[in-house]
Amino acid sequence: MLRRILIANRGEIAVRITRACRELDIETVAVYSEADRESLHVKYADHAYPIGPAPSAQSYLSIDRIIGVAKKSRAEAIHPGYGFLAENAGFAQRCKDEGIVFIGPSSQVIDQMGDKVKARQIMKAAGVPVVPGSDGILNSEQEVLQTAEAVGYPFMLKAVAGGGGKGLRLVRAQREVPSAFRAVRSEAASSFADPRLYVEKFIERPRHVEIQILADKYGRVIHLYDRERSIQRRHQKVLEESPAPGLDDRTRRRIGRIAIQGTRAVGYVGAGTLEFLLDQEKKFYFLEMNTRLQVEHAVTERVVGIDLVKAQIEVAAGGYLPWRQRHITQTGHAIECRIYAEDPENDFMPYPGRIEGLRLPEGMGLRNDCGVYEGAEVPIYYDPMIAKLITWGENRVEAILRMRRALREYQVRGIKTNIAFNQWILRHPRFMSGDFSTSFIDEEYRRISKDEVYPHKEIALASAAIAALHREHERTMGLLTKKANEPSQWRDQGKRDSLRAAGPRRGWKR
Amino acid sequence: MLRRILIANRGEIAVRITRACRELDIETVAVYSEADRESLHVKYADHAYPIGPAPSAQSYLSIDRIIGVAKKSRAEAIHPGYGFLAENAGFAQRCKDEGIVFIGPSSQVIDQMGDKVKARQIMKAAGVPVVPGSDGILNSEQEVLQTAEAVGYPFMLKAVAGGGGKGLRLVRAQREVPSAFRAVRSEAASSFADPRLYVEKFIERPRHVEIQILADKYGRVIHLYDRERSIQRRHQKVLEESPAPGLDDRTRRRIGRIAIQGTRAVGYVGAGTLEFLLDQEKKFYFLEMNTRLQVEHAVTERVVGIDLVKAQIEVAAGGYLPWRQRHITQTGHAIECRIYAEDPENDFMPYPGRIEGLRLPEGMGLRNDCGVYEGAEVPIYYDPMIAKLITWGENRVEAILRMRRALREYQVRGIKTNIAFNQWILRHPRFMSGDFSTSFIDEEYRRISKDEVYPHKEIALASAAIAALHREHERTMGLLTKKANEPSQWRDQGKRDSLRAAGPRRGWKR
Amino acid sequence: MAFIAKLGEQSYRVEIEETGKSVYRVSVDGNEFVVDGKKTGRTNYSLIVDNRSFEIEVDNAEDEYRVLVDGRSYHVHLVDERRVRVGDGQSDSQIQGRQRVSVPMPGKVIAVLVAEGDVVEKGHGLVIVEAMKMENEVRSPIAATVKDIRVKAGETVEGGAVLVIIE
Amino acid sequence: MAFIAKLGEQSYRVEIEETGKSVYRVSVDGNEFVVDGKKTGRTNYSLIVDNRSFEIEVDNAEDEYRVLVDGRSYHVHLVDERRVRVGDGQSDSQIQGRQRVSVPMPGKVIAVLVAEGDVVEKGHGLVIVEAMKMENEVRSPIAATVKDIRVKAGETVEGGAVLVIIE
Repeated sequence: MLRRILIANRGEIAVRITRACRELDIETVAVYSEADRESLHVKYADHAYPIGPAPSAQSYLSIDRIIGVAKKSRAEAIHPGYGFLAENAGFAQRCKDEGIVFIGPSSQVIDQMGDKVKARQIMKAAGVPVVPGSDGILNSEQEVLQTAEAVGYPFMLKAVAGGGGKGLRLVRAQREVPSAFRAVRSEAASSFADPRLYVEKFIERPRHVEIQILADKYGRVIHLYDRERSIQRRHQKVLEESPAPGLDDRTRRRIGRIAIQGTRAVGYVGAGTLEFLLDQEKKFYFLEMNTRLQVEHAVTERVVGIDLVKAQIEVAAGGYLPWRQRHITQTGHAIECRIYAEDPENDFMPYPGRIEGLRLPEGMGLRNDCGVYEGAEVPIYYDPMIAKLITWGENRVEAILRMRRALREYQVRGIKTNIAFNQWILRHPRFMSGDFSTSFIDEEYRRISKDEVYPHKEIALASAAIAALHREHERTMGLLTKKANEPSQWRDQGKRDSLRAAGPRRGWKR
Repeated sequence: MLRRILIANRGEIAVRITRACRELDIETVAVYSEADRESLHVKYADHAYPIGPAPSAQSYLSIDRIIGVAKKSRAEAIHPGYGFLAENAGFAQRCKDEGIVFIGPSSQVIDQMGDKVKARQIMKAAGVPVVPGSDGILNSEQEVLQTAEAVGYPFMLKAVAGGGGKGLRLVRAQREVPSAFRAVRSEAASSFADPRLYVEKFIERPRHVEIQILADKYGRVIHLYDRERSIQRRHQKVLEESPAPGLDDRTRRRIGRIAIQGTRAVGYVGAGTLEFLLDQEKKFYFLEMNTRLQVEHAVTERVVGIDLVKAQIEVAAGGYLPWRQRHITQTGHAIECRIYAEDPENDFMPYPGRIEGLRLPEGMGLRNDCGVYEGAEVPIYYDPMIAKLITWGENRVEAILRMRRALREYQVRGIKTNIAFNQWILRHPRFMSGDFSTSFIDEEYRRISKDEVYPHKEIALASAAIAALHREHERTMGLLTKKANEPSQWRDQGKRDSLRAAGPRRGWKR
Repeated sequence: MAFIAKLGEQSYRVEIEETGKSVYRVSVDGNEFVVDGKKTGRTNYSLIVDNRSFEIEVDNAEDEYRVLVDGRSYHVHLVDERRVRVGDGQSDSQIQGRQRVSVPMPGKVIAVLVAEGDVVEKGHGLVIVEAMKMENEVRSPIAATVKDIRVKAGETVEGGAVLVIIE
Repeated sequence: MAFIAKLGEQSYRVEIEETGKSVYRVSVDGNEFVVDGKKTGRTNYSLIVDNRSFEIEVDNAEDEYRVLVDGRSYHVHLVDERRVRVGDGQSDSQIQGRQRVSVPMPGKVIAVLVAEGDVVEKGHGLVIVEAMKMENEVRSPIAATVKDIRVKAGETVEGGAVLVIIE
């Protein structure tokens, strides 16, 4: 077994991996940028090493620095988490070259699956249905037009290296081809330094379903069933669940079998995810494979009862998967809400700053994966997701009602979050009935109304008045008791000041 | 369905019931004594009513006052939690007479099961094995001696109305009978106002196993498998788990079937627990039936996936149990540690006071049922249990390792707790191997050694020095900046003072 | 004590008097009720009003109170009535004048959506900035004319940098 | 700055100097190391020493510091070396004198285990009090003679009431 693992990440996922390691009696090595010295993942780890300035490119994306720390700290393995270097084939290769275990698949597999066209080809050859489209790379407007004839309109024109909602355009008619070709090609070149394009049929109002895979080095592959993450906003995922409400049991079994087929074809080792689009006739098409842990892995963990991070570590250490497919069952239903530091009333603008107050919900059927603490600073440099909340229920309705209850208990002060926005989703009749697609939010969400609805107007006014009275009273009391116990008061005051001085204090008025 | 429920309890169980109600869209009515105005269960409820002075007898045990609040608040039902009035037949009857739904079994059943001799007789008649002993009540030393002949030495002499470790004596030989008889009889008379006695054979180093039962009004009875709570200290439970490590699968199935038999014989409705002693030959004997929710119900909830409080409410509202026995399976393993406000270094003396700091552990497989918050006061009047922590694992080892990890994250400041004592249990080889009985702590626990072991001596000394330096620095800074921003400083200071004034501040030095 | 409170578009007269230990008689525009209001944390209160229980958070800066009741945020502007009488009603006036539009975090300008001299509505998009891994549209806080554009597409901006000036 | 620290039975000389922003050079009895020590809460610190990371809680009252490291509590008595030199070594002396033994919470006396004049060891049980639903044995904090018993079995006592006086 491994004795020391470097976690090349930050935030909630670094904390989550630290916890798994601790339960396995494995020591953890945290790395931190200058903006993260006081972050939770540093405090929780056994060892901690600085790796450079705040911008990711000079810290969390710096392969040399991370490898340097791994050697210095004598870490035997590196867990990349998600994001940053998690799907960087060069990093995986470098680890291998340096004799460090990379907790993830081989660089070859990462490379193949990172190239969307190559991935399509491999999966198609393995009998996995892919979205109809071009067989290879398209180099001219002419080639795009020819493929369009075969695929039909509307279709998506996509960059091979695209991702994160960038480098793609919907083309509805022939006359839109020239401008779309120019736009995607230039985006692809500028954002990914890779101008290659391909075409995929556009699926109307699809649902987004994915299959979690586990594979060991000895050829055993199992799937841990499905998740759905159709609730997204501008390609940013907001809410995920398992099992996928969009799947019936027959389709569920078929898609699971086919995902294993695809995984074997790639020679995959570790935890991975095959993403599929599900059309309105319940036909599914392979979209891409994520060769890492997903943000939403926790909903799967909850319904199948397997700790995916521990499984990753055991596989990476050369262990056998202890489960057979027939051991894996889905029990109940799990939902995950992501908590973002953002302002839903201001077009979801990220909202970094100091967390002045934090209270997490508790009780039956809840899991908090939280990357911050009361007093922590959400830095301006990284992803605004600060925490995840997962609820489980005997069935989907219970999971939803529990999530609503939990979000009512959730309090974050000092910054703005999407908690109220999550409540809006959970109360929406279309969400409740499971009748939604990836365009749900675009179709349904009008900015949370500013027409102020004040069900507890009197209570709010009374509270403000009580607080004002307290303030007044305390000011008077303070002046009176001033002489009596000066030193100790100043001492406490100073403590608080120095705490605040550690980072810019952010008021809630912007 | 019920629309409004009064919760006749306080602390973590009142909060836990409030959460279940909220998930069912049922309004909650909290009651509070003068000591509990600021307690968490009051803050979380929808409605709140004072019911009298701090001592339980004048508040949480006052049937008249609670019924009065139920009527005034138009609550349709009362959930008694555990303790207080939960097993008070008179209270159940009074509810019925007043047309209020009592969430629990009928007063007749509570009465029968509260009388240990009657309970023994009913169970014996239903084919449930009971600890060999007297068939009825013993009124004289002579009768005790006669029964002892049949049962054999050693045996337990017990008060019919006994409980909580009171009103019982172990008798090892004939010559001990006279003094034991006098002692138990007088204890029984003074503590329970009921001098009736009976005899049970003494089981050497037994394990304590219990079966969770659910029954509806229409004759359906299911069991939710077993729990073990052998880890106890002076009859105070410390740690519980499910499944019971002491049971093999054959015994598990048999004891479940027999528990259902017993439950049917009583005509039980609601959630209840049959307690058994398991001897070293794996023979089990009925001990008593608890006609209420148990503190440790959460470990069962976690492994069978059923919310017991919701089930209680549905049954009480006249609903059918939706499960058949074949639907109930145990998945993985769950452990509960109770967190007490007590001082393990001072003979586990209760340690009430203000909670200056509180950080709960989080992450996969954890459940916090916590009845307090940072800044809350643990009153001197009630049970010192402030919270429960439940962990789940794929198997017992994972659940234990996760609990160790979680307890490392758990921080309570301002009062003392048994967190370190729980760690001691979880690290004990005999606990790890499942080789223990109810006398485990008595046999193994020597007071946590005061021979100070200081693995991080330098770190602790450096931390104290840094804190001292901070204090010094802040005092200086405070004096310098004093003039500049006097009003706002005094304002904040006053706030803190008033917060502290709300209750006596307890230092950690006693 | 009497306050003039503003919540949303509406003004209220709020009178408050402590009649017992943390028990208050409150009147909102003459509508009277009794509040049992305990301070249970630095910014946390437990309120019981007519046996209804509320857990409240109150953040306060100057005369602004942000009150959280049951997951909903109420932004209350509260001033001592005596202060209002001597004249304190000009607080809203600045918002109509010249405004500098900025973003709080550093990022990269993806696109500028307006030109100098454009007349924009409140909420109209001005600039798209990529920051914290996301593209963010910076909108106009008021109806105004674009006076000065300080950035162009492709540029990197510091946190707090002025993007556009509108008037 | 230099402190004399007491931890358990042992005394240490602790020197500390802030060499950079919250970076300290610390020496314990001449054994030197560098601590990167950030204050991350009212009583919470994040320490990194030789790339080992520690999360610490420090509660402080007067010269007493209770330091929580990795779930273990360290009780440190810390005084400025200059103060020790002028003589501050008498803090332990009181513990040997006359002591009032009390319980912090109200309860009911179940049994008195000693009689006046008894000589008891440190840790010897004096009185059993039932409180907070449990029976609690109150033990002698020192080896002493029982001077005065103030309660008897069956009595109800207030919180803080003196039960026994020992000397």
